[in-house]
Amino acid sequence: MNIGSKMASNIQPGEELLRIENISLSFGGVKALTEVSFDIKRGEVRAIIGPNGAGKSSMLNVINGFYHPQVGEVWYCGQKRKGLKPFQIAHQGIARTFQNIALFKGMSTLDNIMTGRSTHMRANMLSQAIWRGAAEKEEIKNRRFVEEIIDFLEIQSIRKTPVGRLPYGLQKRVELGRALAAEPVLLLLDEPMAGMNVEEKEDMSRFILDVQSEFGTTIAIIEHDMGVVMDISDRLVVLDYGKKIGDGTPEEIRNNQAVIDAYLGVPHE
Amino acid sequence: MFYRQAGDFKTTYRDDIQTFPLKQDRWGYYIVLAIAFLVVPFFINDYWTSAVMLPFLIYAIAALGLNILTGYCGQVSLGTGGFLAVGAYGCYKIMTSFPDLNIFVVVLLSGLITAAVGMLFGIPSLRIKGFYLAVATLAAQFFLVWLFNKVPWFYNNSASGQISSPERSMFGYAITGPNADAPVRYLFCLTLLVMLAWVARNLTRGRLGRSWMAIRDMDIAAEIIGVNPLRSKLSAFAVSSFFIGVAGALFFSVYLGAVEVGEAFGINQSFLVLFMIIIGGLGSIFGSFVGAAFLVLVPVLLKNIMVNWLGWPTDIAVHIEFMVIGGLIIVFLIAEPHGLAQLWRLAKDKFLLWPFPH
Amino acid sequence: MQSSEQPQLDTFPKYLVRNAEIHAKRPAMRHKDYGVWQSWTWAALFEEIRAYSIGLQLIGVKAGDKVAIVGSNRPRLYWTFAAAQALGAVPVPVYAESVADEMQYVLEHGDVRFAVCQDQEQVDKLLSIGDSLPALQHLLYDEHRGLRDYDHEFLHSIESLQQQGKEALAANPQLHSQWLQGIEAAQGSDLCVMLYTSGTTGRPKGVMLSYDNLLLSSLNGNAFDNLDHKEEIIAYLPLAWVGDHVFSYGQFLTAGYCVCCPESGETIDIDRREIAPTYFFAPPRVFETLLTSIMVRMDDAGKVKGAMFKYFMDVAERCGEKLLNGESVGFVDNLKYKLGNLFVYGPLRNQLGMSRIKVGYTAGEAIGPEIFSFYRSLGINLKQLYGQTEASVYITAQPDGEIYPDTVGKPSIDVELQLTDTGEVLYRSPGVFMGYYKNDEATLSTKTQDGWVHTGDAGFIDDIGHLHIIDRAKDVGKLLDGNMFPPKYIENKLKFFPNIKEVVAFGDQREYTTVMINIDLTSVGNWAERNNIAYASYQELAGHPEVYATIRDHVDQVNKDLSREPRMAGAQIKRFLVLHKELDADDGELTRTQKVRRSFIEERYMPLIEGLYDGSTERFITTEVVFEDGRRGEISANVRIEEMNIYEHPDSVLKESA
Amino acid sequence: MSPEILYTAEVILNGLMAGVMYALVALGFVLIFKASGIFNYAQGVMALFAAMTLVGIQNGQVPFSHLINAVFGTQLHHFGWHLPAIVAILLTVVVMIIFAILVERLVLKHLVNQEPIILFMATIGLAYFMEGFGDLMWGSEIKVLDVGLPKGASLALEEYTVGWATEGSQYYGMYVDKLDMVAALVAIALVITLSLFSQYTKTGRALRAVADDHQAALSVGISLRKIWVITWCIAGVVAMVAGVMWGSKSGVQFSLSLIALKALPVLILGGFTSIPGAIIGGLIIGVGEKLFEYSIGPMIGGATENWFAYVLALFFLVFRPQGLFGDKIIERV
Repeated sequence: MNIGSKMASNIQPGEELLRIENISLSFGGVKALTEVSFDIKRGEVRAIIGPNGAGKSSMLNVINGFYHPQVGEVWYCGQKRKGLKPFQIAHQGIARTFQNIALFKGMSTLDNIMTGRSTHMRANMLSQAIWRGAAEKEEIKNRRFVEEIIDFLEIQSIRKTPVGRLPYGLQKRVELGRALAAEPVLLLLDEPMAGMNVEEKEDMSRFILDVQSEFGTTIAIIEHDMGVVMDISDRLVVLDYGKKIGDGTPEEIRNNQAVIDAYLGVPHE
Repeated sequence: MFYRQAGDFKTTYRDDIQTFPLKQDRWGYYIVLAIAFLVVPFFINDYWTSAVMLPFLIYAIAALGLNILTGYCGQVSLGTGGFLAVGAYGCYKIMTSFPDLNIFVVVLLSGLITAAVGMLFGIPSLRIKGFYLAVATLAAQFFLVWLFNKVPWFYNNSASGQISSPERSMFGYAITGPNADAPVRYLFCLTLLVMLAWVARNLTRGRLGRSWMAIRDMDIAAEIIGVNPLRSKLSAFAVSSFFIGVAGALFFSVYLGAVEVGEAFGINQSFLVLFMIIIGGLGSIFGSFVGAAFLVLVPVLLKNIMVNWLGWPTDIAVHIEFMVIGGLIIVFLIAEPHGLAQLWRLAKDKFLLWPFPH
Repeated sequence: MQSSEQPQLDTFPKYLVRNAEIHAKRPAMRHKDYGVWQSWTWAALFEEIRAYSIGLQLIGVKAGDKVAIVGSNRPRLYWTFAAAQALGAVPVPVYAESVADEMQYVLEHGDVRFAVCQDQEQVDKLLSIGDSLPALQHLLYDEHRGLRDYDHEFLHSIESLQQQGKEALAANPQLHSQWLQGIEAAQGSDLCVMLYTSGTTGRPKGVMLSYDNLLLSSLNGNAFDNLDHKEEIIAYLPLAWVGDHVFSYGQFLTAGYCVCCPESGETIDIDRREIAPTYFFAPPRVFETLLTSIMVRMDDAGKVKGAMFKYFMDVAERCGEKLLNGESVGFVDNLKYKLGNLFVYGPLRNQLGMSRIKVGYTAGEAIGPEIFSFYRSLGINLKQLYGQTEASVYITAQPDGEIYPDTVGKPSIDVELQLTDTGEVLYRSPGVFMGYYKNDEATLSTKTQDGWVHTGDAGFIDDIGHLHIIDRAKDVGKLLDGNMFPPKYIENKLKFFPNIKEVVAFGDQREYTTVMINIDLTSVGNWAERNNIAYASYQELAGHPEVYATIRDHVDQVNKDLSREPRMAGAQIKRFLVLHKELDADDGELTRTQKVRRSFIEERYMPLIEGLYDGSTERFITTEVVFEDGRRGEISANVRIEEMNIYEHPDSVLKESA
Repeated sequence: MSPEILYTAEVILNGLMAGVMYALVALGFVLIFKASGIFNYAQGVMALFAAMTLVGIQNGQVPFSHLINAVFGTQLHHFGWHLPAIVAILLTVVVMIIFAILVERLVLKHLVNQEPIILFMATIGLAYFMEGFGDLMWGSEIKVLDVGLPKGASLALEEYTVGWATEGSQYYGMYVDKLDMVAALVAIALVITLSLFSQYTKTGRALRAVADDHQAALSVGISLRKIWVITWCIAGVVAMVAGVMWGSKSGVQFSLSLIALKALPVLILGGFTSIPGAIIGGLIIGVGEKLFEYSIGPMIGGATENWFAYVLALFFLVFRPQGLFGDKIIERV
């Protein structure tokens, strides 16, 4: 059991897994997020939506510790987060994909996903240098797990292909695989369906829902396609100009005047 | 064309991740090893040993080391000469302080010392990238060379400022010193090279290697998915410097026997090893070998043609050598940035797909 | 030479028990799963199947029960055969691609009580028709993905059943011997399996085969080609098809060889190359597709390589087959072939995963002579056989050294042949089926009292004893002028051109022969690309004038060929058209085994057929189509019709000029 | 004033002068980096090459004479003329322009869109090639470069300052090389010319546009390749100026290209894109290493100038990776 699953072990589905409290983030005077608060419950699909430049990606970057907000707190598994580095947060069970695919271009599909598995591997350098024994055993054990993900995402035929050669849609899938390999408690998806056609979007939605049901993973997703978002998410947060303007079920969001205004482009005061 | 991979299937992950998954490659590797260990020692003479074989073996170790840092982890270093010097002077100090210590152990200890120094100079890599880091590693190069030049303790106060290697033997055979025989020196270096290549392969195929490549390909994403950048980079510096330190120790003790730091470990050594991995192939163990062989052989070949055959003065040969090597670097970066190893891979792919073109 | 040696081995489960003893450590089955070839030895396989079988017993499977198997080539699905048979139950494999109503008919008609599915897709399909299948009690599945949240009262994973079986065995050691006793109690005359024939017309019929039928056929097949426990084969054809049942189950158990299941449909080519089977079966379609892809890939080769390939392929064409047949070709040619083997044939066999093939078979339909020769000239021992579900496969096969592209070989071991006046082929053999399930009428009309079975195929036996098949007996028709009209014969001749994928010929009770042609998108598309011909759709490409010109050449060639054969000269093609859409199983135009549904097509494309006979040069047509996702739509087009030259038969020309 | 203070002042002054030299080389780096994003490691060798060419042309040396003699057994060495400095300088400029064009044609054109580190390594290869080429063309012996610049101590300054010291102390006045002063003047002139060029000429404006935004510049029809040639020409001329200064001071030899390496730490301090940064960085390094050598050097064996600049840059990088004038880097994913 790694740190992440241990931390989350006494959080039941439906209980609060992560809480964003009063977060403000700015870059040299430019405000990216202003006093944003919301929570993510274990087991749900939580969407973060909003027009371009609303601060959605910044929000994800705060959640996985890449950005450090000037004001506000992040609570994860009932603990207040203090000065953690992104990789430590990854070890706590938060994995993510990126808006612009951030795969390791020089490596194969398999190696990319295996890298995502790093948080579960701990053979030391000496045993890795010797290989036979502990390191090999650990490698094989984790390879088996990664193969299950490859099977799950139906990417067997590209297992050993360098990712740079793959078409866009498949790269997105490999990136999801890399995040899944960490067996995350909380999975952050940054526009997983951007640039996909209808069919690919359907596939991806199916994978996301399957991830939720098969592994019980909590998912936070940024996505532009409203139809898809409304379909697959349990609750949504709406951001506009770095501020939260809506929070609730798809039904509530559909009827929220502020959200409608933001999307219709009513001038901002 | 000559590959027959049909029927060569894997039933375990262990088979699947082995170094040479193709049966024919595996046999090729065994044959090369057998020739290197069992045939070559009986046929080499002093000229071949000192002009080609030892430089090749030792530079191959250094290139492996630099390739781990630069090719796998993406951190360009111009401090190789300095680290070679650390290995050499470390070796000298240990040899003279503990005369009874086995030379093999001495060489490995020199590597460990260099690893520690390398990690120290690797610390800036946490903050800086790319050629900023390359410039920072120049500090290691110049500082270390200066250090070994100016602090007499390092050369045991010898009048010439040189260090020279005392005789040390293993199993009754002299490995270092003037009485060491060519085949013995060759075998000693070969054994170390094979061992270290095996270690390099093991480190690069597992978690550590993947974390290095992840840092190289996209450091931010790597950190976000859980790769500890501090550990990855410093381990790359440590392992890389260990290899280079061993190479430096061998360079001094087995190959040259006596060195003067500015001459033997100047900035040109840093470039030479960097060129080896560029021409050989960044991020490829095989490439380190080919690159070292290539840049050891090209000057020998040029010299033989121009000086011995055409009878030109040596300095002209040296100038042309510079031009050829510089030109080759540019040609490789333009035509095949992944070096000879990539050409080999492409050729192999062609053979694997034969008769199909793609 | 078969059963007399080991008379006690008269069922497949008994062979399983034997193999677990004599081949215990040898590989029995492999499955590319999770990236490597997961392997089972015979001993391990035995334990898996035993646990599975006992698990089945626990949920109530008993002698006589029908157990449907729905899915592709997965080890656990193959185990289901033995696990069910060990309990006296009868496995009923079903085509996994069948749509729900097709499946519903089979399951209902077969009185299926248990169904074993590969995955969620199949489970969903069965659940959707579950209400109309009162007999169906339990559903089993192999892959758990997506099924976690399903109600598991009547749904079980095979793994969990095996676990239960293992626990039961551990709790009650008696169970093992009881189970073995059950196996011993069965006998050769028992019903072994029910295979539903896909049937080009009407509802599928359940062919009942006994152990004796399949065992003897398998043993004869092994003897005919010297197959033993060292063979490795790759299982990739539908489980419900008798061929796969004999190759991947019957011969697997009787010879004790190793069956390998591919990772997925997409990876079959890679998987075949990895395994390099020693015994291989494929319908002509597979060989054709492979050849097309070889040629397409070689088209992109550089000049030197392309020339080398062509040169050595010419050498192979000249002497490859002769060498394979053991004839001598002269020193120089022999040397050239050896060189070719080094540079082209060997690597090519290696790429195709055919470098270890001891014997390969093609059957089911006629194979293009040049396709057949191509593989043989590479040194692959490809042969033809003629078989039927009702015969437990083997009716005739080509013995080594007697290989001809246009025959289907000599009668197999223990098979007798006979031809009726109308040319229909009849056979009698130990493999002859017990009867059609719940369809005595059909049984009686197919199988005579003294055991002769009507194949429904017309053919003739030549002077060296080889059988030639012309067509379905009932399909051989007559033109209005009294000339013979063998549609399939004509269709096959056209289909041997790589550009032509499918052909439907018309002519029975009509004035002359006409054909509707489907072009091959891969091959023609490639040609178009090379010639800078832009096209947006199949329809556009099919209607392109240059494509028409090419196809016209092909038809002309066939007419020339036909004119040379006295009995066929009258059947030359007078008019043809290139169809605007691909014939598709989803639209009901092809069967699941990709055979043309003639009568359906005749009805569907009535306007076009009228056009073929009323002299018009163009016809408009609208057809309903089913898209991949199940939605329906319509496509329409103006289809052009062209007129062909008719050649005189050479004899008649001679006569006239004389 | 005590002599210590005066000595220190002298060290600082000399450091400033050396710094001007570093800044001159760094200027070439900055120009190329701004216009093409290439970190031109060969800048130092370009200075060496320019200086060699200048000496060779001035003295009427036969290019490749060693090679020609070796191949054909001839005894060529000199054409026998001696050109005026100004003519030689102009001819050298022509050579550097031809060189810039060749570099663009043969190297850069093929490396468009490569990662910066690849380009950097390519320039290392270029440096190697040029070093061999220069030596082959002009011979590798140390050459004396004399274009008529004043040399030696500035007596005027010495005399002027000798009286500053406290009465009775042993002080002979401040020592500053006249050449260094000239170099400083030339550097100032060069910077002014360059800024005028980039302010008031069309080409200069295009250069700045490219430096600001490659894509935008391309989209308004500025030819990147032309810009590259021009920048490399200018960098070549700057290299020649630096080469002339250094060469006049300490002879034309290989160490010149090594000294030019010191421009790298200068750039790290000053930032890669800022001309004032390059100058200030150069001055800091110059003063710093002279002061360090003066105050600490004797205690640790001297010759600290070899590494001081790099170690300073190293520490600097760790604490302020963006350089003195750079903006804080905001990383994005």
